Amino acid sequence: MQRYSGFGLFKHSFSHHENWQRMWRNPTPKAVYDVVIVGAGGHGLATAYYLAKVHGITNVAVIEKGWLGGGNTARNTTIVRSNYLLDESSALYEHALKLWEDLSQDLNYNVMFSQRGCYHLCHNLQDLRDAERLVTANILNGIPNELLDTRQVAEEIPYLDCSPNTRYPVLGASVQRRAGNARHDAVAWGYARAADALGVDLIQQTEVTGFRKQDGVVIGVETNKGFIGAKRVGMVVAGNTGPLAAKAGFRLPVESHPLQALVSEPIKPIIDSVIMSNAVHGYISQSDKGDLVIGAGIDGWVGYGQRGSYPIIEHTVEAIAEMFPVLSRVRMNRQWGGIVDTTPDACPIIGTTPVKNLFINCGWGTGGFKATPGSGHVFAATLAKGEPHPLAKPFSIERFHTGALVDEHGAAAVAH
Amino acid sequence: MSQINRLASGGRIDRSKPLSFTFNGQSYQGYAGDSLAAALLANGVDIIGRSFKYSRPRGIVAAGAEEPNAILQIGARADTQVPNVRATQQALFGGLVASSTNGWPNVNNDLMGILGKVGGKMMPPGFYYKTFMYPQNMWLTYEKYIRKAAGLGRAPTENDPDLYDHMNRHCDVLVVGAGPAGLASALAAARSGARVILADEGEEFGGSLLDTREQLDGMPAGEWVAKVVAELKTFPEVVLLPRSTVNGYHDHNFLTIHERCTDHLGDTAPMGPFARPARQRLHRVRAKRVVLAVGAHERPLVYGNNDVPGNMVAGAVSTYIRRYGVAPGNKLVLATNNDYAYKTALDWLDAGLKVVAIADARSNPRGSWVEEARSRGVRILTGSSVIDVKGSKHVEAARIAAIDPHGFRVTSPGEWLECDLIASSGGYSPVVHLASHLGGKPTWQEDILGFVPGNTLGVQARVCAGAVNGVFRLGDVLADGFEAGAKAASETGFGAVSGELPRTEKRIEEPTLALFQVPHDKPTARAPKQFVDLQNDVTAAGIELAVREGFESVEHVKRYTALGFGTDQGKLGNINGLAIAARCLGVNIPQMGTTMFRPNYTPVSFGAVAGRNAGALFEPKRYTALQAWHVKQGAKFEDVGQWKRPWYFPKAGEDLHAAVARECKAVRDSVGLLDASTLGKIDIQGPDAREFLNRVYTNAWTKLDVGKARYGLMCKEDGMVFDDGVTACLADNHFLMTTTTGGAARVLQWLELYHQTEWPEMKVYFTSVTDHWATLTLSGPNSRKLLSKVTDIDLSPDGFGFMTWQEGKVAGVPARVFRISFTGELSYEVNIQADYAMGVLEAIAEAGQEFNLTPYGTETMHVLRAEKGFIIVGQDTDSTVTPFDLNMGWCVGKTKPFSFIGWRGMNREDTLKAGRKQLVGLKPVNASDVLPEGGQVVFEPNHPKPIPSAGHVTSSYMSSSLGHGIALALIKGGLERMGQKVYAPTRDGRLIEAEIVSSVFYDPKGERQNVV
Amino acid sequence: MTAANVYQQRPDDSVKAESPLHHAGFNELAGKGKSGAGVTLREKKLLAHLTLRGDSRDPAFAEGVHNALGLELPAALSLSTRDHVSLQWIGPDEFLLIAPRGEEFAIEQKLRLALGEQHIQVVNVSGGQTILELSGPKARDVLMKSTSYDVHPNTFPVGKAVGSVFAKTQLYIRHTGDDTYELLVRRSFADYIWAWLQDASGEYGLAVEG
Amino acid sequence: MLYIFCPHCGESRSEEEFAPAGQAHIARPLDPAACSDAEWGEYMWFRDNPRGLRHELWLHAAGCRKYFNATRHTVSYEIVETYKIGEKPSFSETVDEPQPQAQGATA
Repeated sequence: MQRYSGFGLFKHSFSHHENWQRMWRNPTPKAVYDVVIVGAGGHGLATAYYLAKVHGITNVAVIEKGWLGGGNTARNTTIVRSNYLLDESSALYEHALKLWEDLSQDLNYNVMFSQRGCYHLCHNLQDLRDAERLVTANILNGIPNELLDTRQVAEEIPYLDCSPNTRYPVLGASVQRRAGNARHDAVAWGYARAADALGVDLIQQTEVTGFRKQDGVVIGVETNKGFIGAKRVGMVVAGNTGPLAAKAGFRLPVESHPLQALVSEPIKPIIDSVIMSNAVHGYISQSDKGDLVIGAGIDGWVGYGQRGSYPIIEHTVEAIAEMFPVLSRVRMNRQWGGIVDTTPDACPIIGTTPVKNLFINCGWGTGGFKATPGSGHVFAATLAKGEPHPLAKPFSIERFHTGALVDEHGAAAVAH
Repeated sequence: MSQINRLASGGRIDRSKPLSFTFNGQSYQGYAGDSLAAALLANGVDIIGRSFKYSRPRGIVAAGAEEPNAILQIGARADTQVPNVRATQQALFGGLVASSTNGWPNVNNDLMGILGKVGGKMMPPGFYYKTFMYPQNMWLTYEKYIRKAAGLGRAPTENDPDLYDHMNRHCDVLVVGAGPAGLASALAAARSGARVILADEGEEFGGSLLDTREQLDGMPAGEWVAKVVAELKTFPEVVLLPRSTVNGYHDHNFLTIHERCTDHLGDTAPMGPFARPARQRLHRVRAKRVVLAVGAHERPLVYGNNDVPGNMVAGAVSTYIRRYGVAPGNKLVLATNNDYAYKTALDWLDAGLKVVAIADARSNPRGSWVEEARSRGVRILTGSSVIDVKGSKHVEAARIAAIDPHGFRVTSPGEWLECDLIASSGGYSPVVHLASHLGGKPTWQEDILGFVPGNTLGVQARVCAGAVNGVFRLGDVLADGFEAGAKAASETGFGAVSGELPRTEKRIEEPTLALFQVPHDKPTARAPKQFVDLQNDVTAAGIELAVREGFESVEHVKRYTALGFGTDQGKLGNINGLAIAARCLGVNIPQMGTTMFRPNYTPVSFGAVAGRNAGALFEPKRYTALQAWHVKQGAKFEDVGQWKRPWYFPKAGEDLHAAVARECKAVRDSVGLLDASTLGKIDIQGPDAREFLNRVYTNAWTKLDVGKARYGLMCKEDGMVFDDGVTACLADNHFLMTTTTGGAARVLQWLELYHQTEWPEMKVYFTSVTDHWATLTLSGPNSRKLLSKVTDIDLSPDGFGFMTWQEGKVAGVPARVFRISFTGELSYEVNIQADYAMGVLEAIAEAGQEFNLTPYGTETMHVLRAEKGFIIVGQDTDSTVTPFDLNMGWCVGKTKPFSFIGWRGMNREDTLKAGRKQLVGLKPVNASDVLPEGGQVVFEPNHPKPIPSAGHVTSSYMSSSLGHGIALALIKGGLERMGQKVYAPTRDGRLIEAEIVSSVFYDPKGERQNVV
Repeated sequence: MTAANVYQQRPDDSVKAESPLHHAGFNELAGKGKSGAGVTLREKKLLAHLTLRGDSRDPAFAEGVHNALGLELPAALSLSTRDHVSLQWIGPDEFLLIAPRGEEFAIEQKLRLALGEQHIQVVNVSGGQTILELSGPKARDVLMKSTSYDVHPNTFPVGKAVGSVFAKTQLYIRHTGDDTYELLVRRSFADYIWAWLQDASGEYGLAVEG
Repeated sequence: MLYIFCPHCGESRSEEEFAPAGQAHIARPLDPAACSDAEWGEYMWFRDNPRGLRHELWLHAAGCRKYFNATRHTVSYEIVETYKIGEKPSFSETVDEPQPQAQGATA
C-alpha cells in the first residue's frame, strides 16, 4: 500500500500527481471465499478490514451492487458519539468511539474525525431528568459526559437562543466532549483501501440475487454475475435488509424508512460543535467546508426512494431557525434522504440468523455511521468465530421473541 | 466612477433611474433593471472574488442561476446580511451593499493567492485524506485553519427583522419557466380555462426572449412576451409569479416555489399599507399537471486558464449586451462547437465592438448564423479552439490552435490573439434538475449532446417542453410549449384550444460537435489548469487523478473531487466533468450516468422554509380557561407537551423550593387549588363501553357501579405501561375516562385504532371532551369545608364517598364533582363547562380566603403525589415498565376472561424474569439530602469502572411535610431489597446514601382522605 | 333511550361566561385600526355544540335525526342548515350540531328520544370549542396561508365543511358564504389561532367585530 | 409529499392530514394465551418490508378520524388504491420494480 503523508504529497507534486496508485483493485471474483460480505458500505468494509487485520482471514470478498460507500455511508450527517443510555448500547458505541480516535492512523487515511463535542439540549423538566439519567449512566460506564445549565450552554454555543422567551426555553444540556464528526466518504474509502491492501477483494457493480443453501446451511451467494461460494456469509445491507432477508427466507423486526437531511450553503464558521434537540426536533453541525449539516426526522412510512416528505424538512428547518434565529437568512442548499432500517427498540441486530453460516448486521436506524468501526469490529469477530462477539450478544434477533429488548427508543427518545 | 462598459443605448434598463450601490466598500452606479452582476460588469469590475482552494481571481461568467463565481455577501446591517447571493440573480436596488466572500486582505491583492499558487500544487483532489494525520492530536488545529479558509459568506449575527410566509396553492397546470416554451404553454392552458400557475425565477417573464436577437412575427421577441403576459393577466384563474423559483419537485406533484417578494426593493421588506409584508414567500403547490419549460444551460468549454476573469459563457455575453446594455470588454474571441454561439458574435458586432476571431471546433460550419458572421467579415478559425489564456487578473490573449477532438490532441502550434473577453460555448445542457428530483434518471440524447428528462416512475404527471426536451429552434420551442400546455390542460379535463403561434425566421442550423475538454499540447496533469467546476476549483487534471486512483463511478468522482458540490450544484460543470471522466475510463457519457439531482434547484432561505412558524408561532401554546387567573397570581409556567401549566406560584422573594414548600404545607394543613383541566378526558358511550374498558385497561371494569370511579392502567401489547387515569361510570353505558395530559390524543387514537380495526363489532363511541370541561381540584383537610360554602351537593362522608362522583351546582354553575385524590388528602375535582370556570374559580377563591386557599402548580402536585407513591406515567415509567414492575399488580385483572391488551406481553420470558427494575422508594440516610432526579444509583460505589448500575431515580424531592428527602426509583430487584442501601454518585463527586423503602412515604394507611 | 347521563351543564345567562377568546377583548378592539381591512374576524361564541355519533348508513339513524332536528343527515363534507341550527358531517359516524346558546340540553333530549334504542352517542362539547368567522375579500388568502386544503370555490363551495390542518394544528373549516368562512377552533388552541390569524392577515389588514 | 385519497371523505388530501400506522391486515391473535413468546413477538414486531407494493394502515387524523388501508409502492411511493377497513385490496402482487433511484444504489 502506497503510504500517505504530507511529505508524499509534496513529492508527488513534482510529478504532477501522475503516479498515485489506485486505492483499491478491481478484482475478478474467486470461486470461493472463506467469508463473503454482502454490502460495501462503511460497516461491510470495516468488517472486511478487521477480519483481515484482527483475525488474519484475508480470503474475503465484499460484494456491492453499486459503488463503495454509496448507501447510508454517503448520506448521513456524520455525527459520532457514544452517549447512549443503556449499558449494552453505550458499550457498543463506546467501543466504536475508541476505534474512531485512532482510525486515521490505523488506516493511514485521514477520516477527519474531529472531537468537537456533542450537546443534547434540554427544554423541559423531563428532558433534564433524562439528561441526568444519561449522564450519570455514562459516567458509571467510564464514558465522560457532563450536564450544563442554561448559562453554561449560552457561553459554549454562541448563537443559540438561550433566552427565556423562546417557545421551549433551553434549560440545560448534556455534552459529550469526545463526540464529534468525521468525513463520511473517507471512512468507506479508508477501510476499502486498507482492506484491499490486506488482500480483500472488493467486488463492485455486482448484485446478490439470492443465497445458495445446502441442508439449511448457506454455501454461497448467487449474483447477477454468477455464483460465488462462501464458507460464511455476512449480510450488512442497510436500506435493503428486508428484501435480502426475504431472499434468504426469513423475516425481521425491521422496517426501512426514509431519513432526511439537508445542508445550507457553505458559510464561515458559526457552529463549532454538534447540537441536538429532541424536544424542538432538529440537530445541526457545520462541516469543514462550511455547510451547516442538519438532520431531519424519520418519515413514518416504509420507503426505499431515498427521499421523504417535505413537511419533515419544514419542521426541521423551523426547529433550526427557532434554536438559531440568526440563521433565518442563511439559505438551504440541498436536501436528500437515506434509508434507515429501524427496529422496535432502536438498536441493531447483530448475529446469527435462521440460516446457518449466514450472519446479519442490520437495524442500526439512525445510529449506523457513528458505530461503523465498532460494528465492523464486532461483526468481524462474529464471522470469524461463528458466534456473536460479547458486545454483540445482547443484540440478537431472539430478543424480539423473549422480550429482552435493549430499549434505547423507549427508555429515552435520544436517537440519531 | 463611470460605467465604462455601459453601451450608449439598448437593454431593458431604465436609464432615467440611476441607482447607487457599493461593492467592497467602493461606490458605483447602475440603473433600475440591472442585475447586480450587470451593474458590476457595467462598471468594469473584473474580480468579484477569489477561488475557494487556490485563491485565484475570479470574475462573472454567466448571467443566471448557473453562475459559479459571483457569490457575494449582501446586506447593509448586521441583521440583514445574506451570504452567498448570486449577483446574476440579484436585482439592483438603491443602497445595495455587496462584498466578496473570499480574499484577504482584499480580492485584488490577495495574499492567500500566493499561498494558493505555491500550495496549490500540493492540493490535488482528496489531498486532505492523505495528510494532516500526524501527529494525531494536531488534527483539530489543522482543521481550525481549514474551516477558517472554507465557507463562503457570513451568517448574520443578529436576528432577522423580516417575516416569511407560506401560501398553499392548487392548480390544474403549473408551468415552470416563462421563456418561450413556458409562455406558450401557459397561454394554451389558460385559454382552456384551467387553473394555471406560471412561475419564473427571473425579474420579469420572457426568459431567453428578453435578450434574443431572433424576431417573432418580424418584431423584437420582447413585444410578443408583453402581448402574452397581457393576455395571461386577463384570466382570473391564472396566477403569475415572477421572481419565483420552482425549487423542489416532490412526490405526488407537490412542488415548492420560492418567491422573493421584496428582495429587489431593499435589504428588508418595505412597510405596506397595514403591516410589513413578507420578504419571501414559499408557495406549496399541488398541481394536477406540471409543465417543465425550464430551458437549458449553456456549457462553457474547458481549456487552459479558463477561469481568468474575462472568460464567459457565450450566451451570457449576449444577455449583458442586449438585456442590460453592457459589453464586458472590447475585443472578443469566441470559442464554440455549435451554431447558436455565433449569435453572441453578431450581438457584439451590433454593439459596435470588435470580434477578434471565432474558433469553431467544427471543420466546416455552414449554418445561417455562421454565414452571417462570415459575411460581416469575422475571422473564423475552423477545426480550432481556444486552448490557453494569458492574463493574471484579466484576459489579455487567447491561444487558438487546431485540434483533433476525437484523438484528443492539438494539431497545430496555434497563435496567441490579443483580446479582453473570451466567450465560449460547448453546447447546451437541458435543465433536468426538477424532472429528476424524484429519482427519474435523465437519458442521454446524442443528437443534442445532452441529458433530457427520463421517465417519471409512474407517479408524477408532468410534461416537458422546449429546450429541456432537447428542442432548441425557437419555432419548435414555441410549438412544443403550446402543445404541452394544451395537453396538460386536456388531461385535467379541459377542452382543446387553438392559437396561432408567432412566425419565426427560417435558417439552417447545423449540429453541435462533441467537445467538452479542449486538448492541450501537454498532458492534462501538466497543462495549465483547466477548470471544470469553478466554485470548487475542480480541474480536468483532478478528475483524471480521481479516475486513476480508482474512483470510477460518477458519484465517486463527484465526492472525491467535490465536482458539483457548490451552491450552483454544478450547473455549468457537471456534464463537462462527466465527459472527462468518461474519456479517462474509455466509456461513453450515458454509461457514466449522472449524479442524483436533489432539491433545491437554487438555495432557499431557512426563513422562507419556516414561514410564519417562527418565534411565538413556532408551535401552538395551549392554555386552559383559567390562564388569565394564573397569570394574575404570578404563576411560573412549565411546558407539558404544548400546554403551558402553572409550575408554581411564587410570592415575592420566593424561589421554587420556598414556594413549593409553602404550597405543600397549605395542602397538607388546609386546602390548595390546582388547575387540572389539561388532563385528557374522553366521553365513552355504548352498550359495549364497559367491555371495551375491560380490554384496554389492565384491571376489571365489569362491576363498577354508576356513580363510582376507578383508577386504571393501560399497557401496550408488550405489557408496558403507557397511560393511566381515573374513569368514572356516569350511567350504565356511559363513562368518562381521564388520561394523562400528554397522553390525551394518543390514547384516543389508540382506542379508535382497536375499535375500528380489531373490534368494529363492539357498540361504543369515543369523543374527546378535554377542552369542554375545566377541572378545579380542591385538596386538603379543609376542602370539604370550603366546597360546602359554594355548593348544594351533600358532601358528607357518607353521602359522598371516596371514588364516587356527584352532580350539583358549584357557585351557581352545574358541575360534576369527583371525590378522588392524587395528594392523599381529602380532595374534590370540580368539573365545569369551561366557559363558566373563571366565575366558579373566583367564587371559590373568595370563599377560600378564610382557609388560606393556596393555588399550587405541577411541582407541588408532584411532591404531594410522590409522598404518596403515586406514579406519573412518563416520569416514573418509560416504555420498559410493566404494572408488576411498578408493584401495581393489584391493578391487573389476572382472571379477566378476555386477554386484555398487555396481558400476553407482561407474561413473556423477559417480563417475568427476576431482577427487573422495580419501583421503590428511596430515603436518603442524611435527611437533608435530595437525590438528583434522573440520576443513577449503585449498590457498590467502590466497584471499579464500569460500575454496574442498580437503577435510576425517577422522582425526587425534599418533603417538607416529612422533613427529609424522598425519591421514587426503579431499582433492579428493588421489591426484594427493602431496607438495603443504594448509593448515588453525583456529578459533583458526592456520594448520597439512601435506603430502599416502600414507595408510600406519607400516610401509608390512606387515612387522610377520609378526614371528617 | 340509551343509558347515558344527560344533564343541563349550562347555568342561566346571568352567570358570567368566558368564551375561548374572551381574553382577546374583541369588543374593545372592534372598530379600531385602519379602515379598508381585507379580513374581518368575529367570534360566534357560547353557542351550543353537540357531537352526535351514529351509523349514517342506517336509515333509522337518519330518520331519527330528521325527526328530532328537521335536518337531513349531511352527506360527506357537507353542512345541513336550518334556521339557526347546522349539522356538519365530521366522519361517516360522526356529526357536529351547532345551535343557539343554551339549546344543547333540549336538543340532546330530543335526539335521544328520537333515536330510541339505537347505538348512538350525544356529547355536549359546547365549552370546548368556538367558531371564528373569517370574512372579507382576503379571507380566502388567509386560509391559503394556513391550510393545505384547496379552498378554491370550485373545490370548496359554500355549504362544504372540511377537517384539515391549519397552521400547526387541526380544525374544521366551514364555507358559509361567498367570502365568509367559519373556523371551528378548540378552546385550548384558540389563543394560538388568534395569534396566527393576526399575523397571517397582517398585510391585508384585520378588522375585528365584537 | 403524498396525496392520499381518503375513502371516507371521498377526496384526496395532503399527507399532512394523515398519520401512517404501519402494515395493514395484522390481526390480533384471537387467543393470545395460545401464542408462544416467539409468536407473540412476531405479531408485535415482525413486518413485511418489501421494495414494492405494501398494504398499509393510515389514519385520517385531521379529517374524519378514520383508519383506512392503502396499497402503496415503497420505491415509487405511488398509491395504487385506498380502501376501508374490512375491505380487501385489489392489488397485491409486487408490480415491476422501478429502476433503482440512484446510479447504482447501494447493495
